[in-house]
Amino acid sequence: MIDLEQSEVIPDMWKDVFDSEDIRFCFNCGSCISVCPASNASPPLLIRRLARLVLLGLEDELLDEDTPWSCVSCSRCEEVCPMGVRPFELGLAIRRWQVRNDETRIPPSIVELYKEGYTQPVSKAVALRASVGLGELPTIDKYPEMLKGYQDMLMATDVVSNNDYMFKG
Amino acid sequence: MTHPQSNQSEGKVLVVGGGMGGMRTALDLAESGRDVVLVDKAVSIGGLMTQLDRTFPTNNCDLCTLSPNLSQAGRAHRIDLRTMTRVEATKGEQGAFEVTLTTTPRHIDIDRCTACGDCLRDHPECVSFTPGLDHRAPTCMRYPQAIPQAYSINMEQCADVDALVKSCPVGAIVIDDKITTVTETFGSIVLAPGAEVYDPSPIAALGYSEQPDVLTSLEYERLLSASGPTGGKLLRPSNGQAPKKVAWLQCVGSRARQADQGVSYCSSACCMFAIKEAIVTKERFGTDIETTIFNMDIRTSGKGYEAYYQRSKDTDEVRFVRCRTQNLQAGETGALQLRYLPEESDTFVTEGFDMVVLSTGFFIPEDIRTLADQLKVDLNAHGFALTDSFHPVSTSRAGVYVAGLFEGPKDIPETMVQASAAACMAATHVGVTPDASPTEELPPERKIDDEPVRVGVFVCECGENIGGVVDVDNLVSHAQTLGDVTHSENVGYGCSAESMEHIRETIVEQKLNRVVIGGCSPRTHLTRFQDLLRKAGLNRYLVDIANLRDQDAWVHRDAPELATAKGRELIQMGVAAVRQSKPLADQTLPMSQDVLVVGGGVAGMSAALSLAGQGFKVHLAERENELGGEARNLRRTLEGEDVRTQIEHLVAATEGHDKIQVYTGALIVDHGGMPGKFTTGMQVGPQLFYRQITHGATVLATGALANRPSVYMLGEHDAVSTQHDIESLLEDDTDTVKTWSKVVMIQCAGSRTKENPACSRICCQSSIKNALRILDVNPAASIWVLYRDMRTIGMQEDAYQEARRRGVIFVRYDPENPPQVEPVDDKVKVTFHDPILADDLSMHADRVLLSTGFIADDEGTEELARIFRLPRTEDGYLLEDHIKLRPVDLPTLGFYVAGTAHSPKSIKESVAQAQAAASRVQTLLARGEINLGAAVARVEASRCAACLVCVRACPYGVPFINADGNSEIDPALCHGCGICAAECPAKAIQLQQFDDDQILAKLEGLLERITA
Amino acid sequence: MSKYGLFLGCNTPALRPDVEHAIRKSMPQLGVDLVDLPGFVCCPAFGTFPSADEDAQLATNAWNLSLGEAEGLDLAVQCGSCYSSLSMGSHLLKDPKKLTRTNELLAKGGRSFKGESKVRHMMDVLYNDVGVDKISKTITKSLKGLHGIVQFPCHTLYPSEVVGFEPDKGPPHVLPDLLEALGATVEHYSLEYQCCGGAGGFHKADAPAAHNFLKSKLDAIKTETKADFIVVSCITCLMWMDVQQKPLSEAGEETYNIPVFDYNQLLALCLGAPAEQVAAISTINRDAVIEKIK
Amino acid sequence: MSEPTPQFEPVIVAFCCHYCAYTAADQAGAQRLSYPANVKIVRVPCSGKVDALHLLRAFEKGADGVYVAGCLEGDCHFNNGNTRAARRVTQVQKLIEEIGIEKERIEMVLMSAGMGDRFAEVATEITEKIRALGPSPIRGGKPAPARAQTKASAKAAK
Ligand SMILES: Cc1cc2nc3c(=O)[nH]c(=O)nc-3n(C[C@H](O)[C@H](O)[C@H](O)COP(=O)(O)OP(=O)(O)OC[C@H]3O[C@@H](n4cnc5c(N)ncnc54)[C@H](O)[C@@H]3O)c2cc1C
Ligand SMILES: Cc1cc2nc3c(=O)[nH]c(=O)nc-3n(C[C@H](O)[C@H](O)[C@H](O)COP(=O)(O)OP(=O)(O)OC[C@H]3O[C@@H](n4cnc5c(N)ncnc54)[C@H](O)[C@@H]3O)c2cc1C
Ligand code: SF4
Ligand code: SF4
Ligand code: SF4
Ligand code: SF4
Ligand code: SF4
Ligand code: SF4
Ligand code: SF4
Ligand code: SF4
Repeated sequence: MIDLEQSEVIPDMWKDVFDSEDIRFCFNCGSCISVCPASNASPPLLIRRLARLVLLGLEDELLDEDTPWSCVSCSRCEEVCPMGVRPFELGLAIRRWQVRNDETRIPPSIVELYKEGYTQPVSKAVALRASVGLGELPTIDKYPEMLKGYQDMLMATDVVSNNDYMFKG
Repeated sequence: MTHPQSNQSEGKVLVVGGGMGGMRTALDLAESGRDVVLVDKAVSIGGLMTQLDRTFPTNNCDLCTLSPNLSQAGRAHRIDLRTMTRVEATKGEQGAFEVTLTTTPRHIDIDRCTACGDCLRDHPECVSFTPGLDHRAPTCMRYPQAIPQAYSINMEQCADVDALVKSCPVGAIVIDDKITTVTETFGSIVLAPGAEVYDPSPIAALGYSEQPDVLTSLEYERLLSASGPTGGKLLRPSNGQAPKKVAWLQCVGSRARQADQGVSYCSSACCMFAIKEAIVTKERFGTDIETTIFNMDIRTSGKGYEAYYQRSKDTDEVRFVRCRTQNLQAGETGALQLRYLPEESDTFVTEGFDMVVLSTGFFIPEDIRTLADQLKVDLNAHGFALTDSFHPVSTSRAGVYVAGLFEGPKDIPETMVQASAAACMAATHVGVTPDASPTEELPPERKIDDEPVRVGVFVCECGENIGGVVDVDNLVSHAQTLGDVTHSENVGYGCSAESMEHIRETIVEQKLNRVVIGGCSPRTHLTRFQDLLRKAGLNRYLVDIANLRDQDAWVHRDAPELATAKGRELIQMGVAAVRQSKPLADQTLPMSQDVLVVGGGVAGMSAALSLAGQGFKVHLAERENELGGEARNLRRTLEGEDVRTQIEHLVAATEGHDKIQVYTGALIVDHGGMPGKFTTGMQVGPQLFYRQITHGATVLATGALANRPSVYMLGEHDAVSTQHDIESLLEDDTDTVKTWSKVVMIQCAGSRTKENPACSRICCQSSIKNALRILDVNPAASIWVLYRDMRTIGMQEDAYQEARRRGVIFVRYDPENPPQVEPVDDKVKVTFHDPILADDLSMHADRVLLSTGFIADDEGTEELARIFRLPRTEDGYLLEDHIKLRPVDLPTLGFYVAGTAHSPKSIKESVAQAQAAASRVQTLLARGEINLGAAVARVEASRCAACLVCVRACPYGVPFINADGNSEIDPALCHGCGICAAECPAKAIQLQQFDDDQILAKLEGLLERITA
Repeated sequence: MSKYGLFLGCNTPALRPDVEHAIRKSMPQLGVDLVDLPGFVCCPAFGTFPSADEDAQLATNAWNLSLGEAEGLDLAVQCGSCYSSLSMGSHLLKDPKKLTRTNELLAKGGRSFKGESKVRHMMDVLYNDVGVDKISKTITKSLKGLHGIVQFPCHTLYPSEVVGFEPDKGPPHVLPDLLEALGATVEHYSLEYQCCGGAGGFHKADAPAAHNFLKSKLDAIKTETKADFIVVSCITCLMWMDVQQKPLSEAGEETYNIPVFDYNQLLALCLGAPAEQVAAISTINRDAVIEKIK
Repeated sequence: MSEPTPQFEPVIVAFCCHYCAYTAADQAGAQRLSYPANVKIVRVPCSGKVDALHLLRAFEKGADGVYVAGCLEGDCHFNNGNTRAARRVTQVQKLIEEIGIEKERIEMVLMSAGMGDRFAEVATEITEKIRALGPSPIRGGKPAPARAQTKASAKAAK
C-alpha cells in the first residue's frame, strides 16, 4: 500500500526527469515491455511501471529502482511505442535523474572516460594490436592539449563539476 | 393524396458512395418521393459490407435483406444507379448544385449482361467480377448478391478484342465504350464515400508483410466468408490447415501518436468486430479453437454491445488480455509467438498462435479528401467531414450532407442512422416528384375469373447457358402435353427487349392468363416478368419461373439427358403452380399526414422541427411542464459547444413553429388504430384535459434518466457528487472549483453492473470534458480517473490524450475490487489498486466525482410500451425492429424511436437519430397509401379454433384473437413469412402467393407420373 | 573513391583489433578510404555520460563528430553502440538549443560543431556506397557452400527514426544481402530479429537471464538452421555471442560452438587477407570456416 | 468398382427458403458445381413456411426423400423460421416412422446464401443416402400406402 498522503509525492517530478511532455502520453499499453530484452531480467525492466512512478511523482520509489540500469539500449521499445513516449530515452533520463539525486548512482566508467577518454584500454593494448599486425592509434593521450581540452569541457558539465572530487587526482 | 410540402424546388439528390450509408440514404429519399442519382466509384455497390462475413451484433449477414430492397427501389425508377462514376467538379449552391460526373467505361452493357460469366471464363486476363479484394486471393468472387450483377472489362489488357466480343452470347460487350462526362443539377448532395482500412505493413514488428498467417481483420472476414477465397473454410494461408489458436491485436493503426503507427483517434468499430470474429470463429469452426483478444480498453458502448462483450467472455470463452503486444515472431513450428505481460500479472508469457488478426482501423484516404475539396467541404484534422452536435450530418457547405464512415469512424447501425438523417436533411431542398414509373400507361387488369385456364410456356435458351445443355425444343413440346397449356415456345433470350415484347404480344393475342417462364432464377428475374405480365394486362401474380439455368443447366452440364428430364419436371411444377394461382391485390391503406412525437427533449424537438420543416403537422407531447429534457442540465459538450444556448434556440423554434402543436404536462393514456391512421389519447395540463389525436406515424423520443445510484457515498458525503452535478459549477462557480486540489473521478458508477448492465456511453467523454474544464479553471489540480475501460470513441480519443498530456492520471480498476471511499472530515479517503504498480494506493480527495451515466426510465417506458404495444429490451430501452438495418424503426409499422429512449447516446447521436426518424416517417407517409404487397397471411375465420398457436408462432406478434373469437391477421403488419400458416393446426391460415394449393400443386406436378 | 573518418570507439581497437585490421584491409580495396581521427574519445557509450548527464553526453558526441567535420568528413563506424550513440547525439543536436549549449561546452575544449558531419555504419557504406555487385565482383575467394545466419545489431535498426540504412520498409535485408554477395547461403530462423542481449546492464543485473536469452537464440539457430557461422556487424554482438557460448556449454547439456565473425572479417578473408591479421582473436575456434573460404 | 445392376434413381424434394438455401442453390449454379439431378427444389419464402402436410404429401406422392433447407442458425430472415422448421422436421420424422417409412428419408439442413458448395455437397450426400435406402416404401409397396396416407394426413390435420 502506498499512502499518497504520507509518501514523498512531487507532482511535477516528470519535468525534472524527462525533457518533454511525451512521457505524459504513456497509457501503460505494454508494447515497450513486450519487446524489451531486459524485461527478462529479475526484477524485470518495466518501462510502463517506471513511467507510472515518474508521473505519479513517487520520489522514493523511483530512487530505489535499479531496473533502468539493466537496459541493453536496443531501442526496440522506442520503435514500437505507439504514443511516442521514447521509452529508451526515458530510461536514460531516469538514470540521470537518479545520478543527480544520489551520487552512489554515478557510473564509475565516466571517471575513466574523463581520465583516459575511453572505457577500455585503447592506448595500452599495444601487444595485442601488434599480434595482429596493427600499430598504435592516434589516441587522445598522445595529444595532451586535446585531452586537457576534453577534460575542461567535461568539467563544465554538472555531473563532473558537482562531483569534482571523484575526477581529480 | 397530396404530400404536404414547404417551399422546395423540383430536383434530385446526388448521393456519392453506395456503401451501407449511401444505399440507405438513396432508399429513404426514393421512398419519400425524391429522385436520386447514386454514384459509386466501384464496379458494384455495397462498400465494405460486401467484404464482411457476418456482422455484429446479430452475427448474421443481412445483405440478403438490404440488396433486394435496392433492386426493388431501382425498379421504382427513383434511383439512378451509376457505378464506376466519380464527381469531377461542383458549382452553384444549395437548391441548384451543378455537378460534373465522370463515368469510366465498363465495356459491358449492364442491361444486356445476364451475368453468365462466359467472358470471364474465356478472357480472365481482362474481365473481372472482383476488384482485387484481397491481395492474397485476387480471384475470389466479390459477393453473390452484387448489384449490378455485372462484370467489367479492362480493354487495355485484352489481347484479342474480337474473340472477347464473340465470347458474349448476348452481345453485351461494348468495345468503344467511352469515358462519359455529364453535368447535372442537384438540389442537394449527400456524401457517403466511407473510409479506408489501415494498411499495417509499416509496423514491421507485427510481421504483416512477412507472415502469411498475420491478417488484417478485413482479410480474416474474407476468410470466414462463404464467398471468400476459401469458400468459407477457416484455413491458415501458410499451410491450408485449420487453426487451433487465433489472436486478435487491437488498435492496430489507431490510437497512436508515433508516425507510421497510424492515426490518433479510436476507430470505434474494431473492438466489436474483433469480438464478433472471435465468436463466429468458435461458433462455426469449433468451440475448441482458442480465441484471444489483446487490448488496452474494450470499447463496446453501443446498444447491447456490453452484453455481447460479457457473453463472449462467459459463454463463448473468448479470452481477453490487457496488453498491447508488438512482439510477434515466427516460432519453430511455424506458429506465431506472441510475448506479452498481462496488465494484471507479473509473469511474462510467450504463447504460440496459429493466426494473428490485426484489428486495423479506418482512415480517410487522399482520394476522399480530394472529393471533399471539390465539394468545398471542411474537414477536421483527421480528414473526416466537419459537423457539430446539433447538426450531426450537415457539412460546412449548405446543402451538402454526410453519412457513415466519412463523418467519423462508426459501425453499421450508426451509419444507418446518419444515412437516414442525411436523407431527411437532403430532402429539405428537393421537392417530391411524381413517380416516374409509367403507372398510367398500364392497361387495365383483365378479369380472368370466368376464363378457362390458358397457360403459356416460354422457354429460354439463354444462348449456350440453357440451350447448350438442355434440349429446349424437347421441353417446349413436352410443355404442350401438360394440362391447360395452350401455348409453348422457345424464346431464345427471354429477357431481351425483343423477346419481352414478343411474350407480351403473345399473351394478349392468345389470351393467355397464366405464364411459365423456363429461365433463370426468380430471385433475379421474377419482378421483370411480373412487370411484363402487368404490361400485358394481367395480374402480376400469375407468372412463375422454372429455374432451368442456375439450378439445372449450370449444375448438370455433364449429364444433358438428366438435365433435360429435370427441366421437364421443373416446367411441370411451374405449370401446376400457375394453374392454381389467382390474381392478388396488393394491400393498401390511406394515411393521415400528421405525426405524433412523444418526448420534448433534444431528440423530440429535432424530429418535430425536421418534420414541420417539410410541411407535416406535428403534435409534440411532453410530460414535464417545459421542453428541453435532460440536456437542460448540460452546459458544454466535449467539443466546447454551448448546450444551454442551443437548447434555448431549439425550444424557441419548436414552440414558435406554426406546424408544431406542443402539449406540455401531457400524459399518453390510450392508443389504437392502424399505421397511417392511429388515434392516441392524452391528458394534458394541470386539469388533465383529454385530447385525442389522429396521426399517421409516431416518433418516440422519451429519453432515459440520469442515473443516481447509492454507491461510493453518493448522497452521504458532501465531497461526493456526480459529474452531472458539477456541470453548472464549472461554468458559474469557478471559485469552488479552485479550492479542489485533488479530484478523483470514478467511472462506471452504477453502469455496467448487474442492475444496469449497459454502458452509458457518454460518461467517459464526460469525465474527460470535466477534467479538462477543471484544469482550465484550476491548473494546479491533481485529477485521478479510476476506470474500467476508457471508452472515448472516435475523435473523443484526442481529448483523452489531451487529458493525459495535461497530467490527468488514469488508473484502471477491476470491478471485483472496486475503489473504496471513506469519510475523513470534509474530505474522503479513496483507496484503490493500481495494476501497473501492482500495489494499492490511497489518497485524500477534496472531491469525488462519480460518472453515473444513464438508466432507462423503466416505469415510464413500461407504461408507454404497454399502451403502444411496443417491445422493450431487458434493461428497459425501446427495442428497434432490426438493430443494424433498421435502428430507427420500431417493430410495429408507423413507430420510430429517437434519442436516449433507444439507448444511451450523446446529443449529437440523439439529434442524428431524430432526423433519421423524421426521414423514416416521410418514407412512410409519402406513400399516401401503403402498398403492403400480396404475400400476406389470411385467416379463414370459419376454420379458426382460436387455439392461439399462430399468436405464439408469429415472429412479429401479428395475429391476435379478435372480438369474434377468431384469429385476425393485420395485413399491414404481416411480414409474409408463412410461419403461422405452417403452424396452424386447423389449416385456417393461407399465405397468399405461397398458399398450400400452390405448393401441393407443385409437388403433384413434379411427382404425378411417379405414383399415378 | 569515397573517404570517411574512421571511428573505432573503445572495444574494437582494445579488445578485437583483428576486426579493426579487417576493416583497414577490406574497405580501401573497395574504394573506401578511411582516415584516422586523432584525439577521438569514447562515443560515449550509453552506460556512461548518457546515463549521467545529457550535457556531457552531447558534448562528447559532438567532440567526436567535430573531428570529422573539421576534415569535411562523415564518420564510418563499425560498433553498433558507437553508431547508435553518435546517431542519437546527431539527432538530439538538431535541437538548436541543445546545439548552442553543446558548443558552449566544446568551446572550453577548443572545438566547435556545426552539425554537418554525419554518422554512417560500415554496412551502410558497403551497401549503399559500394554496392553488392562491386563486392561480389571484387572478391577473390568466396563463402560458397557455407551457411550463415545474420545477427542484426539492434543499434542499426531502432529507432528507425534515428538510425538505420535499409533501403526500404519491411524486414531488414542489408546484412543478408551483403553476406550473399560473398557467396554464402543465408538461412532464416524464428528468432532472427531477437537482440543478442549483450549490451548494457542486462547481464550485470541478472546474468542467468541474459544467458538464457542468448541460449534461446543459439538453440533456435542450432535446431532450425544448418549455420556454419554467425555474422554480426557490431563489436558487442561479436564478443557476447563468441565469448558466452563457452560458459553456456559448461552450464547445460547442450554444447555450443558456432563461430562468430564480424562481416568485415569475412569480407577481408574473401579479399585474400591473412587470417592471422584479420580473424585471429576468438573464443570459439573459427578455423573450420576459414579453411573453407576458397 | 463396376455397378452390375442399373442404379436406383431416387426422387428427392428440397424445400428451400428464398433468402438462403435457394440463393445457395443458384450460387452452386453460378460456380458451376454439380450435384445429382435427383434433387428438385420448391421455393418457399421461409423454411418455417413448410408444413407437415407438405412434407407428408411429398412422400405420399412418391418422393423417396425430402429435405428442408433453411438459413444458418441465427440468420433467418424472419428471426426463427428455420428453428421452427427443424422442429417440425423432427416431428414428421417420428410420424413417418410410425407408418413404416425410415425417418432418415427426411431431414433439415442449414446453409447461408453464399454456400453454393455446401448446397451441392448436401444434395449429393442426401441423394447417396436415399439411394442406399432404396425406393420409398410407398413406392415400393412395403406397408400399405393407403393406410399410411390416411393415418399420416389425419395426424397432420390435428
Ligand atoms: C473488418 C471490418 C469488420 C466490420 N464488421 C462490422 C460489423 O460486424 N458490424 C458493423 O456494424 N460494422 C462493421 N464494420 C463497419 C462497417 O463496415 C461500416 O460501418 C460500414 O460499412 C460503413 O458504411 P459506409 O457506407 O459509411 O462506407 P463504405 O461501406 O466504405 O462504402 C463507401 C462506398 O463509397 C464508395 N466511394 C468511395 N469514394 C468514392 C468516391 N470518391 N466517389 C464515389 N464513390 C466512392 C466506395 O466504393 C464504397 O462503395 C466492420 C468494418 C471492418 C473494416
Ligand atoms: C450524466 C450525463 C452526462 C451527459 N453528458 C453529455 C455530454 O457531455 N455531451 C453530450 O453530447 N451528451 C451528454 N449527455 C447525453 C444527453 O443528455 C442526451 O443525449 C440527450 O439529452 C438526450 O436527449 P433525448 O431527447 O433523447 O432525451 P431527454 O433529454 O431525456 O428527453 C426526453 C423527454 O421526454 C419526456 N418524456 C419521457 N417520457 C414521456 C412520456 N411518457 N410522455 C411525454 N413525455 C415524456 C421527458 O420528460 C423528456 O423531456 C449526458 C447525459 C447524462 C445523463
Ligand atoms: S509502449 Fe509507450 S505508451 Fe506503451 S507502455 Fe510503453 S512507454 Fe507507455
Ligand atoms: S532499449 Fe532498453 S528498455 Fe528499450 S527495449 Fe531495449 S532494453 Fe528494453
Ligand atoms: S459474357 Fe456477356 S452476358 Fe455473360 S457476363 Fe460477360 S458480358 Fe455479361
Ligand atoms: S479501442 Fe478503438 S481503435 Fe482500439 S480496437 Fe477498440 S475500437 Fe478499435
Ligand atoms: S430470363 Fe432467360 S434469357 Fe434472361 S437471363 Fe434468365 S434464362 Fe437467360
Ligand atoms: S464510464 Fe460510462 S461510458 Fe465509460 S465505460 Fe463506464 S459506463 Fe461506459
Ligand atoms: S392457429 Fe389457426 S386455429 Fe389457432 S388461432 Fe390461429 S388461425 Fe385460429
Ligand atoms: S405470415 Fe409471418 S408475419 Fe405474417 S402473420 Fe403469419 S407468422 Fe406473422
